[in-house]
Amino acid sequence: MIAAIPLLPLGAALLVGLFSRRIGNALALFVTCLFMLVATALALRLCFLVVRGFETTLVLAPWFSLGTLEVAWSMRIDTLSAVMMAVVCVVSTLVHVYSAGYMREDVSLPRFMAYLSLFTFFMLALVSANDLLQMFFGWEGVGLASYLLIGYWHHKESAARAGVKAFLVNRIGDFGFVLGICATYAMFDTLVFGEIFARVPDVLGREFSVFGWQIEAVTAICLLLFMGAMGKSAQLGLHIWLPDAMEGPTPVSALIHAATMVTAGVFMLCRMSGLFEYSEDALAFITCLGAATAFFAATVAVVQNDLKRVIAYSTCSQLGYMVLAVGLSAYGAAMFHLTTHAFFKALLFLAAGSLIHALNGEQDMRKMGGLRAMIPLTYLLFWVGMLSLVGIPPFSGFYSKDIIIEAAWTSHTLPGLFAFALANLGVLLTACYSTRMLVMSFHHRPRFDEQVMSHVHESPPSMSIPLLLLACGALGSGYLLKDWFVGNGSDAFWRGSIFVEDYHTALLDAHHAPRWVKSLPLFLGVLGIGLGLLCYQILTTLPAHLARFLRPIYRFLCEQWYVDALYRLLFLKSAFALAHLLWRGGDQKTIDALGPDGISNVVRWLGGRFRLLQSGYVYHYVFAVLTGVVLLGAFAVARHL
Amino acid sequence: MEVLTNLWFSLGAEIVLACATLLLLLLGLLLTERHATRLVCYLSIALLLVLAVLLMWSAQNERFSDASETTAMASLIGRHFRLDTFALFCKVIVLLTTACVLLIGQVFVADASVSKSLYRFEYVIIILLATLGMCLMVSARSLLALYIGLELQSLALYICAALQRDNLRSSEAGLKYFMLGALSSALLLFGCSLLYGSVGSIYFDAILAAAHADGASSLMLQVGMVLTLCAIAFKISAVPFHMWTPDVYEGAPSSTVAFLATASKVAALALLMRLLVEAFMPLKEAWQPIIALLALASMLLGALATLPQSNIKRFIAYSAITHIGILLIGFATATPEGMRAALFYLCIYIIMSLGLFAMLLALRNAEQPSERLADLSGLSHSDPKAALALSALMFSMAGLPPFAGFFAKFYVLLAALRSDLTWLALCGVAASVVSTFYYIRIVKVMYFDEPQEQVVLTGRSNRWVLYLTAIAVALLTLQPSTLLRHSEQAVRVLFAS
Amino acid sequence: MMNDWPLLSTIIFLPLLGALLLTLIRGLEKDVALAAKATALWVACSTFVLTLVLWYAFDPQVEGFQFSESSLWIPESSIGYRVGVDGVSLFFVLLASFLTVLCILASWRSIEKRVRDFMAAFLVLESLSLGAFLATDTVLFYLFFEGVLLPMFYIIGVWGGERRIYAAFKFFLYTLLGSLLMLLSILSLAWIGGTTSLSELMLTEFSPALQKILWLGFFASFAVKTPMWPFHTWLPDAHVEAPTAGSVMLAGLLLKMGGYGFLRFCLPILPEASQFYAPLVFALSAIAVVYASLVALVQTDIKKLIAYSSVAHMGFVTAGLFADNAHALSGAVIQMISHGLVSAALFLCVGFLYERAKTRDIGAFRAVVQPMPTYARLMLVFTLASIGLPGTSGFIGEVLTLLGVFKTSPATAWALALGMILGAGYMLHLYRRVFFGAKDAKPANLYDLHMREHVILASLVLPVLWIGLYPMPVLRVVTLPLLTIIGSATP
Amino acid sequence: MSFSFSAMLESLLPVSLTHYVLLSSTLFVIGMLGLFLNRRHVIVILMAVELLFLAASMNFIAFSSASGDLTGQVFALFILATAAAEVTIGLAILVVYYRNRASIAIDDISDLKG
Repeated sequence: MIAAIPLLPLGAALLVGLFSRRIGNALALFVTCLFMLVATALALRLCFLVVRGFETTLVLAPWFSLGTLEVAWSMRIDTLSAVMMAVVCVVSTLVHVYSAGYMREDVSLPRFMAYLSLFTFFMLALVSANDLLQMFFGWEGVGLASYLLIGYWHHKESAARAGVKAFLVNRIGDFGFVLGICATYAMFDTLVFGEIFARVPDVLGREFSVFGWQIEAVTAICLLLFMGAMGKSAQLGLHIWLPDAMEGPTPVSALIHAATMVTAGVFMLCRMSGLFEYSEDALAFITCLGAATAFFAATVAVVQNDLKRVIAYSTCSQLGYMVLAVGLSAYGAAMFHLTTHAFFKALLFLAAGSLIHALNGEQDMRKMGGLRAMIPLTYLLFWVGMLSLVGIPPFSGFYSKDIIIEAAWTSHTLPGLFAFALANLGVLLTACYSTRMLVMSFHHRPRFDEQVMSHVHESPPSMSIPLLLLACGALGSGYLLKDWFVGNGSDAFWRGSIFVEDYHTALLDAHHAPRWVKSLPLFLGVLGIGLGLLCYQILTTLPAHLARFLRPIYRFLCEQWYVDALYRLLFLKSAFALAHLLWRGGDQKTIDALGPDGISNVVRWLGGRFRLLQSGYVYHYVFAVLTGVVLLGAFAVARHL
Repeated sequence: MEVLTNLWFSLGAEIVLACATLLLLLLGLLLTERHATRLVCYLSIALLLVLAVLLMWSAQNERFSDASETTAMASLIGRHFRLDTFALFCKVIVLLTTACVLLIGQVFVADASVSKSLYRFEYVIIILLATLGMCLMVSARSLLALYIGLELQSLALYICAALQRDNLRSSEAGLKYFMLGALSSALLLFGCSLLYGSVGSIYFDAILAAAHADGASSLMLQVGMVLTLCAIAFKISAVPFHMWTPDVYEGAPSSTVAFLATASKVAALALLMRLLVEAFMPLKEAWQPIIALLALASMLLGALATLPQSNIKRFIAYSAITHIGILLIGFATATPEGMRAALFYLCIYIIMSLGLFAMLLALRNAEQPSERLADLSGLSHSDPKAALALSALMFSMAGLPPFAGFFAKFYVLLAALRSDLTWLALCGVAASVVSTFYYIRIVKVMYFDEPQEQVVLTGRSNRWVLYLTAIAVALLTLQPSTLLRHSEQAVRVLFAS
Repeated sequence: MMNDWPLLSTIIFLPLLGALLLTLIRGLEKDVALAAKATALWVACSTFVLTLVLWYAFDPQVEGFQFSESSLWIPESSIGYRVGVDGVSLFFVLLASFLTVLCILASWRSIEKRVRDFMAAFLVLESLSLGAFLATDTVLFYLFFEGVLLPMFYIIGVWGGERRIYAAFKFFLYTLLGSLLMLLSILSLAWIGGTTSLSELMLTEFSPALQKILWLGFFASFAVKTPMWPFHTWLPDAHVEAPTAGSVMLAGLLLKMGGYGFLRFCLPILPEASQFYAPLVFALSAIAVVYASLVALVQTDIKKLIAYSSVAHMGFVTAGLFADNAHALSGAVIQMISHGLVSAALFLCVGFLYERAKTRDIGAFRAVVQPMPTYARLMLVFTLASIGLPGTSGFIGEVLTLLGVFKTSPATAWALALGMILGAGYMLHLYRRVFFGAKDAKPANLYDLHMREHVILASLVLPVLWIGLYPMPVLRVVTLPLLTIIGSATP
Repeated sequence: MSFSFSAMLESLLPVSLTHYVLLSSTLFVIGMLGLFLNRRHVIVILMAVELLFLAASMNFIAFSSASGDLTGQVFALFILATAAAEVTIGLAILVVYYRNRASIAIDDISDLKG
């Protein structure tokens, strides 16, 4: 039964995918949604069982084995994976259903549904993996599904490009991941999670030499693995693909680029907690990078005009919080935020999708406005999502985000304090941009033309029902889950699926953080909302003035801190320039010119010269003969003497 | 009876050949011109074949053994000529080759568009005389015998080269060949005289004994040896004594060139081998580097100078120089193994050359005999089988497996490596890569280039020879050891003395 | 009774007999062409069936060669006709016979002139490459190894593209030079070791100094054939000019002979030298992977791009072969098999596109997915397999290689992993430019795959996914002989 | 009393084997030079060739008489005969050539080259 959870989506994907042109839209929808529903039911039941103490490792089939390397298709069922599976299944099912409405008019709907189901399969394979290689299988698989879905509208040049970009940037992360796997195998002689953790004590203290300098093996492995997580979870430096990925259909953005796939990095870090706990350096690095991401993405989100891009940067920022939490050894908090975020961010995205749907595909917030009255349900749901995102009680985001910020304070480390500062700033900014987004989209007068106006409508039930369900999640999940995930009972809840060193007490201490620490985020959130309302609702000219006044900063933010430009210059341009150089200069002008072509030219030239020796004159011939005789004779004589 | 038998086992084939040649000459004179040529030609082919069969048969005869010539030794002739396994092997090759050359030459000499002066029965007679000289060469055991054989062959060949009387190129080829050939004869004679002077005898065994005794100290002996070797190097066209080769090959009538490039090479190489082993073996230290140098120069110059050629005959000339170079690597090892490899190489080379000449002699472009490489283009269309056969020959010439040419090269290189002549083997490799280039260029011309003119092959017998040689080089791969064993037996006799 | 039947010889020479049979066909040109195609297909299929029988009868538990046939061929030099199959060669044999069938099918329409000659050349090529993989005698191996050049020379030269003559000559002479140097090494092995039998040579100890010299001879040949950087420049030219089926054989089989040669000769016979030169091989492989991947990025000809990708993939193979542990070696072998399938498939894909559009310039294509959705889908699978996506054969090869190489030389593993990024770069870049981008496809006259093409590509998808999802049947068979090569009892 | 011119000569000018060899070598060298310094007529080449043969014959005879072995002299006779044949053939070819080319200048005999 457990195996059915990932296999059902796979079956749906294969069924619908292979016969996508013969199967009708309705049947495709029916099959995928039904399979997903069953899978979700199973996953929830499993989750329930696991909470009650069930744990197992299920070997479905061998994959390959060679010596000590044994890799099997297997499922590691513990709290971590069960929670993840439940989240993935629930969100995925809702997105499946939502797509039925959203993509109704698309001609190749079966293909889309197949991709969605395929994605779900890979994601489930990832989270239920019992070893690094299967995890990598899922990891790359979701990357593939993401590539396919971003580029789903392949006639759009930008969509196709964004798909490739997403895949490639993820590959850069995978570069680290693969090497991390290799290093793990070299050090631990196994890739199975349990065995790795068991052998950590033996490996502690051993060192790698990387290009000359020594680095502690565990730290090296952790950093390499984290590089993979950076790619997938869009951390600063490898985040550049995420905003572009918004080229894909909105349900895709909700499912993949908000709720599930991007959190795979965080999940992996939690899964590997048994290893990361042993490397203070790696954890410190993770904390700093997470905090930086949280702050950076929030700043950029403030100036974006594309609705989905704002949410995308917001996702990026929230992922920063989760990673930061991992760096603080607050894995429970990370998973908590992951779960709540899955609900409210999916909600936000789908609501945004509903809005975009209503506006016939318009995504630019400058061309929206005044929708409050026209689509009130969406407006309401947007509020729910937004408040949850900002972290206003009793919405779920409040619980999960606050605990992270508190843990940052109670860790009492330098990276922790750094993270605390940036996270709080992030909260302020989050509130600002969320308000800005809401106001620009729904308030004021409409800024679109009549033709669009006539088209504006509330979404069909297939879209609004998932939205309502998600809204419930966004409302309730925080309060309901907080005791299990981060509360006093969390140890019993996680039961070894998460490992925390005894001296990493940040999360435990977080409950006893000073009162000002506890209330600071909330205060900042409210302040941010106020600021947002002030700038965009009341003094509408203020932002423009500010932008003019702080022009360099504005430009800096608009260009996303020039990270993209830097990448283009550093990697893309230089790689192509280098490639041209190697091809024309290396292959053609050097290797060929000195190698085969060069030699054959020399030989031919020599041949031509030798041919001239044959002058046709007898006395030249005689001379050659005599030269030979004299030389050989002289040789004999010289030898004789 | 005893005398006759002894005679047969020393010089019998030559005597029969000489008598028969004279009879054929008479016959030719008696008949009218038109019939004479054809008849004489077929009769001589038959004669050569019969002689070859007789020789092969006598190798099976119990009276024939390499030791049995102790009786023949006693006779005067026996001191000068010897029919041992080696001589027998080479003689059979010479006779068969000549027969084949006569056969495939028919279509060329009889072609009215070539020259009226070629199609005469004297042409056959002269070839037979040259063959006689070659037979003498391979059995020669004294300097005099060597000289007589060589001269008989050369004089006949001079005439052959200039045989196309009304053709300027032919006569120029003849003249050049004569002038340089005379020079080489003179070198040979002077060398022989020095050898005679230092040894006091003209017999190989005496030279061997003298060289054994004080060879290293006698300057005259060594200079004589060098001069003799130079003269023979001229005959086998090793660089730098090769200069006549391209010009003569190009100018002389193709039928002559076929003879020149095959039978005469066998005889000269056999002579060289016998001389080196039976007379100069103790001077190994002296001649080994000389032969190695000749090999090196021949391989490199041959390989390089072939590249720009556009005339098939000139092309063959230079490629022959390359082959001789590789073959001489075997000589340079001075071991039975190397000599065996060289002999093996020679046999395969002859087979390949015969096929090539069978094609060349039959090649007609717009009814005219063709010599341009470019004319081969389109042969794969007009005559796919011949093109296939020719490309097999070319691959074999290039020494590519699975053709016999590969094994030829294989054993030469093996012998070189065993004798620590790795540098020579490496040069051989370089040369064969370059030479492969121009062999496969012929394949390219036949198959890849757009056909420009309509070329055809005439003559059924030539076609058959072409096919047979191609099949031979392809099938020899299956069973190379028979030929290898015979070469080994032949060479072993030389080293036994 | 079946046990006495010389199965391997039958497999080797059946295609050759078929080729001879083809030359006997008489009649009108059109009839001859059809008959030749049919005959060739039948012969190739029967050979394939025979190799399947071989696989079935093969016992993976047995160490050493099976189905061995041995008879003295040239007793003077103790050269024998010795053939045998072990776990490694088994899959190359399967690959060879399988690809030949596909090639003949793929050339059904695209070859119009001299169909009979083409088919004969293909059968000869199959015969020789089967021989090379099955030979257990150094000289016999050499014979087949170099013999392969001849049919390939014709295939490129006669049925090739514009610059076919340059490409054919470059291919021929370059590889010939390498092989001749190898011949010298083989000869030296023969006279120093006193035998040409592979299994006897493996037991012979050669002095390290000698090994180092001989190794270079082998290296010259295999490095060119594989090809390793900087001996790779013949490959793009040869691929671009060769007809589709020729490219398939070139990439699927001929390149493998290089890796196979390293595996058969350098590692078991000259172990000390292999150890000694391993850093050199690592360096060249690392350069090859990065260099070729970069160069592939800027290619404008699809075939050339895939050709460069082959160089990069073979860089994985060479690095894996010399990493001296079971993982890397098995990885390298699987990578070879996988590359044989995947690059073959990619070349077939390009060929199908070329048949329709008569161009291979990437710029000439746009949004091909619209007229050719099935094609796009299949090509995507192979593109992903080429990238090494988990679940495809490419992943198993690459990851095993990486795991092994990392243990021996982490720096090389870094370069290889970098190659994985770049690989995704050029392949997806290609895929996007050709298949995506606009509503209207360019060029206009495209149509989707028809049945024959569909079957060809689909039959390649199966093994690619099969090896990717459950490689054990291959891995298990391959590992045993590899362990003997590195001289350890357990992986 | 018998008068012997040769004996007188010998007493005046003692001639040893070395002298003969020297003489023949000189002849040989002259012949060689004649071959490739001469760039005008083929006839001169024929003469030079004769000179070379002469040098060899002289060597044979000298060695023969010095060692008392008759073979050398027989050899010389053979040389005489073949040299005659050789020159005959040479002249014949020359005549043929002259008919075709109307010249026997050595510089003209260079149509075949390359």
